[in-house]
Amino acid sequence: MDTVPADGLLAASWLLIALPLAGAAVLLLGGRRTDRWGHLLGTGTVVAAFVLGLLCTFALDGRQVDVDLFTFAATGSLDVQAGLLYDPLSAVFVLLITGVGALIHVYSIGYMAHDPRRRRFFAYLNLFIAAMLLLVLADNFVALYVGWEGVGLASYLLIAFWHERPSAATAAKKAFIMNRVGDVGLALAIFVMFAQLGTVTFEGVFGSVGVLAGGTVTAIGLLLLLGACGKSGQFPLQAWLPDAMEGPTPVSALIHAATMVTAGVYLIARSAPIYDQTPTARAVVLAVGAVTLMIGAIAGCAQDDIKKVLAYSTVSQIGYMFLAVGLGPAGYVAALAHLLTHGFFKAGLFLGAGSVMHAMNDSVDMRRYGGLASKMKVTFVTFGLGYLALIGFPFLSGFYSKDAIIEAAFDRGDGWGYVLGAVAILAAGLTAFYMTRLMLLTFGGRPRWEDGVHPHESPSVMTVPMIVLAVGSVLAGFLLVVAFPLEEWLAPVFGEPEGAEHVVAPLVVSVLVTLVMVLGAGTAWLFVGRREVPLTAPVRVSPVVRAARRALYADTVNESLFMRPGQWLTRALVFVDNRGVDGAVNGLAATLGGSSSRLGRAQTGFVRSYALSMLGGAVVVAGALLAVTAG
Amino acid sequence: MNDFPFLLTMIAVPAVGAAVVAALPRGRDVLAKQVALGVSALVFLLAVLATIAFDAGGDRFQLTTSVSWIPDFGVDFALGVDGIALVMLLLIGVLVPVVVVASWRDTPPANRSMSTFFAWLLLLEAMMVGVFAATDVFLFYVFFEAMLVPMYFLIGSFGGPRRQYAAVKFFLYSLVGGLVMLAAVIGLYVVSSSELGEGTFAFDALRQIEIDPGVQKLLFLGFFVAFAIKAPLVPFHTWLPDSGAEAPIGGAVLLVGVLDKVGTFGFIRYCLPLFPDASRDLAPFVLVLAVAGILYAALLAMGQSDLKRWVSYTSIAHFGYIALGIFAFTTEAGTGAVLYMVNHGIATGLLFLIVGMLIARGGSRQIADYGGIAAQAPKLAGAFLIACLAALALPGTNSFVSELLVLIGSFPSVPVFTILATAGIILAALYSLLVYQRTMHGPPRGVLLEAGTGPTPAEPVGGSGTATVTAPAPAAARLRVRDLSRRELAVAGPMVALIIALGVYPQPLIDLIEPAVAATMSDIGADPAGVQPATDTEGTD
Amino acid sequence: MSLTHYLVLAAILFTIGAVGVLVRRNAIVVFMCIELMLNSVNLTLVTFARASGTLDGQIMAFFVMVVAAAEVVVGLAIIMSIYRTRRSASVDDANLLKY
Amino acid sequence: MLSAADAITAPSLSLGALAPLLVVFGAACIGVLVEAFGPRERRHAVQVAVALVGTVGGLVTTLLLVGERQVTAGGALAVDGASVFLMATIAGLGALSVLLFAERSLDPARSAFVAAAAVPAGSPRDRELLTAHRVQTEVYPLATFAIGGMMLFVAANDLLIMFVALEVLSLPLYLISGLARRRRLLSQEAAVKYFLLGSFASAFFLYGLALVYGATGSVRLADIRTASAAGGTDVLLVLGLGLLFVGLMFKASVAPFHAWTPDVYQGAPTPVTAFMAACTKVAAFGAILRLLYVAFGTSEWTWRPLVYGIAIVSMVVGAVLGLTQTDIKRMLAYSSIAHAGFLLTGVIGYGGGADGQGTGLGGTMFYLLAYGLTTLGAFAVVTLLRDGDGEATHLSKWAGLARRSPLTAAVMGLFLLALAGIPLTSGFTGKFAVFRPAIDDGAWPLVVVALLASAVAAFFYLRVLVLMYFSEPAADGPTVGVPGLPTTIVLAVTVTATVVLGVVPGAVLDLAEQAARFVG
Repeated sequence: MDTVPADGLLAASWLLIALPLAGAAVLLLGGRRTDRWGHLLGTGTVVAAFVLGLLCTFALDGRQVDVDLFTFAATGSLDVQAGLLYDPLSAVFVLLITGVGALIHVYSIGYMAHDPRRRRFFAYLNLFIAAMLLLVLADNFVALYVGWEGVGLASYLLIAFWHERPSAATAAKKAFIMNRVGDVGLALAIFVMFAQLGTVTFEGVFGSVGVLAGGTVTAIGLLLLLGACGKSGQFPLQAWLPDAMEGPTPVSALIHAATMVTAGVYLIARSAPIYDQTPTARAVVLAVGAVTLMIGAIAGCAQDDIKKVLAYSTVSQIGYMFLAVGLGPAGYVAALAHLLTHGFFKAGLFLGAGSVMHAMNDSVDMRRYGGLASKMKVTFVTFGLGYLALIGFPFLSGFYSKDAIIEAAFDRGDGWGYVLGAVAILAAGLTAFYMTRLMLLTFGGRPRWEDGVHPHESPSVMTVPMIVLAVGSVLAGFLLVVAFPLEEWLAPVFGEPEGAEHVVAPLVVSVLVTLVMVLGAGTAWLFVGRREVPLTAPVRVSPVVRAARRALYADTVNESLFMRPGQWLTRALVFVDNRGVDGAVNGLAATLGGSSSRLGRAQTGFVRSYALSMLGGAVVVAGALLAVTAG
Repeated sequence: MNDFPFLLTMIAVPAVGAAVVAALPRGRDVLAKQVALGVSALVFLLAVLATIAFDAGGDRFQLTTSVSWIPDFGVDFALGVDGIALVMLLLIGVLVPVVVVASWRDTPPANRSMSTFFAWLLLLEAMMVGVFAATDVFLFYVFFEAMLVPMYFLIGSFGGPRRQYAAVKFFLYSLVGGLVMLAAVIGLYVVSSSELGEGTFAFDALRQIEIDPGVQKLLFLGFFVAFAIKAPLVPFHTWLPDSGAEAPIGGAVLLVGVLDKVGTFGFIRYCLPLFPDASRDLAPFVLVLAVAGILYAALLAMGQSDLKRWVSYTSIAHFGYIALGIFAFTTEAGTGAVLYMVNHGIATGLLFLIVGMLIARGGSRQIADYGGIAAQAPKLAGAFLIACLAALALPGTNSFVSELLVLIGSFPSVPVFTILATAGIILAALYSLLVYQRTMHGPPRGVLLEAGTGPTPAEPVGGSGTATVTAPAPAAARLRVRDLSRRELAVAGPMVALIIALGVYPQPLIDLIEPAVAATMSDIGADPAGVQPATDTEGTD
Repeated sequence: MSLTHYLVLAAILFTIGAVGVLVRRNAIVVFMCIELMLNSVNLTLVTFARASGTLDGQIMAFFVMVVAAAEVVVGLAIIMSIYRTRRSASVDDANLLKY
Repeated sequence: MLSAADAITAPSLSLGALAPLLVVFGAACIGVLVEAFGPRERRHAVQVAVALVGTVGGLVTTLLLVGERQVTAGGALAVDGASVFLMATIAGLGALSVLLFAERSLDPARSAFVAAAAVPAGSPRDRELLTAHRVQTEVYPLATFAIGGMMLFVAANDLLIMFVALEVLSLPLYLISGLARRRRLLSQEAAVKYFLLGSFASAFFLYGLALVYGATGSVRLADIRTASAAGGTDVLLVLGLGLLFVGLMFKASVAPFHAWTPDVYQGAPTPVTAFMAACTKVAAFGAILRLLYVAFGTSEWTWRPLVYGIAIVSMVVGAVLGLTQTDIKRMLAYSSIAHAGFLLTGVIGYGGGADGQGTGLGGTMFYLLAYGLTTLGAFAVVTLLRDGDGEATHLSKWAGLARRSPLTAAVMGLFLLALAGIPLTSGFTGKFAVFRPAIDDGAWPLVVVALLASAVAAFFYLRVLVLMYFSEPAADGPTVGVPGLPTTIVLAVTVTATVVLGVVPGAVLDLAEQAARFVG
């Protein structure tokens, strides 16, 4: 990896982070004064950042540019610089983050219009954008870690935005804690790098990682993976992501669908030089991806909360991306392509869901939806396009990106390749099932609305972003895979694409996937399309469904394995500390006091007993002296 | 201006100020406050000037002053600072004025006058400056013990309901430690007199002499016990929750922010350079205490139902990190540990101050008595959140930098302990956010609830922190809580600013600290240049 | 009779005196026992003087007698005053001060 | 057998060296004459004047002897650094005690001493005398005799003189501890106990003297030294040492010979208690040091373990028993027992220096001075708190004193911190001065024990502080008397000394170290 110092416009790329950060600062410190125009400022900074990002990207032309800012912390042999690395990979992310981010800011103007705390909402969004950009622009692991936890904070603040709701507050805490578990992995990975290589910069680490022993590299890989799992809601740390839907819907769209949760993919892709050294770690990545994408898909099938369905679908889609990066060089580009397309259509879907909830008085229960197609045409169309893109309808974006991943899986050639491919295809079917179910429940059938609900189309400030994203989700795949191949753009990072000979012909894969998709969609129609939808979830259902509803008991496991024992341990320790440690000290004091009063009894007040004690003492003294001299 | 006796002035000014304030007639509390504020501000100014006069690249000890004090004992009244002591003086300079302002509206207990409070406060400041600035072990010891008296009166006269118990406990714990240390101090003197012909207490002279390993162990333990009680390390810690809980907020801030740092300061200033062999031999034992403390105290913090006890336990956990950094024997970790001492002073200081403001509003120390405050007091909640984030060492706050340096510097030398300590950051997140959620989030409830608008506050569940959350109040429920006043903003604002500033650009402090730490490392025979990459192709871990 | 006998006798007397202090209640008697101890010392001194053939010991005995006489004066005064108040010379009655 | 051939040769007497003793004893004799012939109404003033002149004169004449090193009066008296320092200390503390005796404005009846000791307590006459302003003044000559005896005690270079001095200092003390004006029963009881046990102890001392004489054929310390150097294991000699030691430790109130201390300290008139606590301790330890270092210095190994053990016992007993006391005088008594233990720690630090140079001697003497002044001051404060029947010595009465009279509380607080050995007070310097030689001599375990003991002891000093400062005043609290000039002087001197010896002890330490010499 050979970088060149920044020049011209790129030297100012730190403004990308500074702009939204400044926005956040102004909004938070400005107080009520900024209430009237706060949201405009917030949106403005992000739009500006997007424009700047575009210009920087054009100015890049395949170089890897290093921007040195200032010394963050240097002591001993440790030297942490605050520096940015602007290369094709980060450029892609910058555009995704600022682009989708800008759209969602616009959308939020409408969505949060009536919230008394809208100003703070935009402040937090800006904070997130800044942190996320730092995450993808950092040129060393510590700076990346700073952004990494920064987005965690933003996510915490936004999930808990309606903190009067205990559920929201708890979800936010849960998200932060489970992310912290991942962060420990990332931190330890950084420590190992420093201990072994004496540096934490991408350039330094990737340059010298080759000299390390296999075991060490694998350890680094696995620790990084732990971090990635935490941030991206991958198994075994996936449980927080669905709960995170407690946040306002734009947040779900931006943070918990399009950008932050894909940071894990970015981390692994960015650390490609490390993973290239360690097949073991890659295999684990594969496994995690495969397992997660199944868990997500299965859980998604049984949810009645529209946002929960989309959340599990996100879990599952990111599982695809992990699977892809797990495949190594063959998969990185595919993963990133899917990451981008997913960014478009999943953001679009969430915005659509938000629009629907707006219409339904913020109800998220799909069993009380139905027949909205006619009432909310724009939402229906945009949502529909996003849906098609997601399930991989031919020639929409999902079709290209997902197929690429499945092909890559097969291209492993070995048995595992087939297994993974099969899993991926099966999950594609499930995806089609639960998304179709969602569509039918929401837009199809006849209304099952609660009283006093009068659906209406959302204002244009909300619909426009939805339309843009819908267009994106239709075209992105074609553009990225066929028109302007992402492979070539990313070549400076992942090396020139070598035309891998396919084990299974792409056409076969595509046909197979499409068939499975149709099958899944059809099944969904059989289940919900034809019959009457009960207003409350049926109780007497098969264990499979029950398990799916409980998301395969992830929370149950966490609670019984960590939470309860933890609480028990805490209580026990509090007891130990008060009674044991402190009790020992107070006990000592008490003992002294007791012996004092007991000894005091010897002071009887009788002259003759005093005389006796003296005589005794004299005898002892004489005896002692004689003993010493004698022996 | 290098020859200006900064340190002497920094001791004399608050001492005189204390005398003046104490001499003020009863009822002149306002004047007392103003004098106290002026004096502490002056000390801050002096600290800043001293920092300017200090040359980071220069001699180990600078701004030195020395006059013979007790010739028969070979004791000099010798003052001087290296980077480590200097940053602590800066911390004192910052915290005391803040504390004065924070205590501005405090009302003293029955027939006590606030002027007494401020007199003790200033005297305490003088002692604290002395203890960090002393370069003569005897002088250090004298300040170390004398420091107890003002704090004893601060807790005992102005503290909470169980202040008598807390004050005596604090005093006796520290005194026991101090007396054991006294034995070691005398022992050190005797050794020096046998080594150098005539005994001395001068730190620089003592640093040179070779001490027999066995004796070193004994002397090390003598010092260590005192510092471990002061710091405090588990299991010598149980006095801190009591003192922290009962002390007035101002006292608590200085107690945890500065006083306890004398312990960790003692580790790196005295234990390591004076007894290098013993330090190396006994390091594992210390590290066990440190890491055990990190996890144990963190879990205990989660179990607290009392806000001030909670803060105290979080501090105990943080002291574990500092000790880890010091006894990892690398420049990075050592620098991190010293930086941690400063940052922790600021972060926990803010935490205590905010908690104090909360208690001032609700009149209760029980976590369970508060809830849903963020909705109505966003500034208060925001400051509290920042304090909590600093407590869990979130990047962007000052604590992150120090924690990173400590951990990344310790990992190469003591990987296992570091891994355990790193796991501690999960617990840190837990105990911080748990309390933040309980007090700030959720529906309005607790003692601040406006009469009739909601249910009565939950009775706090003793010991176990699982406070019974009251049923959400009806929508009409509102809290009787005003947001931060101008004065309170003047208290919290600077602290928040420092937390962010030092979190983004800590390098200046690091540059101050590193040379002293590097010197210490060479004293104990570690490579002052820092960790050398292992790059072993055999694959460690 | 060898000198040792005198020394032993003196030791016995001393012990008797000491034991007397422990067992007798009447302050006067206790005091007399103490006097007995002093006189046993006198015997010892004189014996040793005899043994070493110098006069010092015997002179010392005189010193002791004088001191003992002074002690008697002071002691009887004190005992007298307390006896007048309490109408009892038993040392066991005087134990208001204890613990 | 004395033959006419030997003419009597008068021993050489250096009057200069004897001057202090002559002055003090002279003053005492004059006092007796005044008592006998002086007109009653002016007697008090005169007696005070005489006693002060005597003690101060003794102090001055002692200071004139600085630097003297000689044995005089036929080897009976040693005038050396140590004895000069200690004699000066005793004379000074004695003068202060006399001032305490002379306080007239605290007790409504204008004196702490009974009007007529002969009148039975509780009798109608006694009750009427109680309020009468009549005072009796025999306490002054008695005290002066005691002071003289103490000075002689520390200068005695000869066991017999030591014994005589012991009696001269004890007998007056027995008497004056029975002279309390109020609570006379307690006072008399204290006198009886002190007298019986004291004479019991001196009987031991005397028997020890006899045995040593038998073993060495002499009672001169120098001769004993040579003898013990030769035959350190001679049973008679060792037994003698033991018994002598018992007698001295009784006076120094070292456990297990301390039993009398709490009772007598509590019962005696507070000024007398102060006098005993300060001066008797100095005298007793002066004698112990001289006996152990000069007479038995060469056979240190015989007594070292014993002193080691007894020091620990004394510290522990004093510290632990003090914890549960409810009477401040009793509490201070136990504290003095603990301090005796700390002093023995200094005695342990005998580096084997023949004439006491470079040993614990200097430190111990400094400790004696510091402790004497502090404890004297503490008892002086005790005399200030009064309620219906005299002094309010029960601790509960001290609650909230800081609120009633901040100055009194502050002064008492200072003394308590000094007794606890907190730095910047004389107590800390003293502790350091005695612990250093001990550690130097390898006795660091003893020092650690001592430090832990002082931590325990600190608890009961703290308890008083807590009462005075952190507790609310009791409703029926005592009144804080306004001290007259004498007590004020005492308090001023002791407070100043406590602070000065804590903050800038250099000069005095130097003095003590210079003075730390014995003539062998």
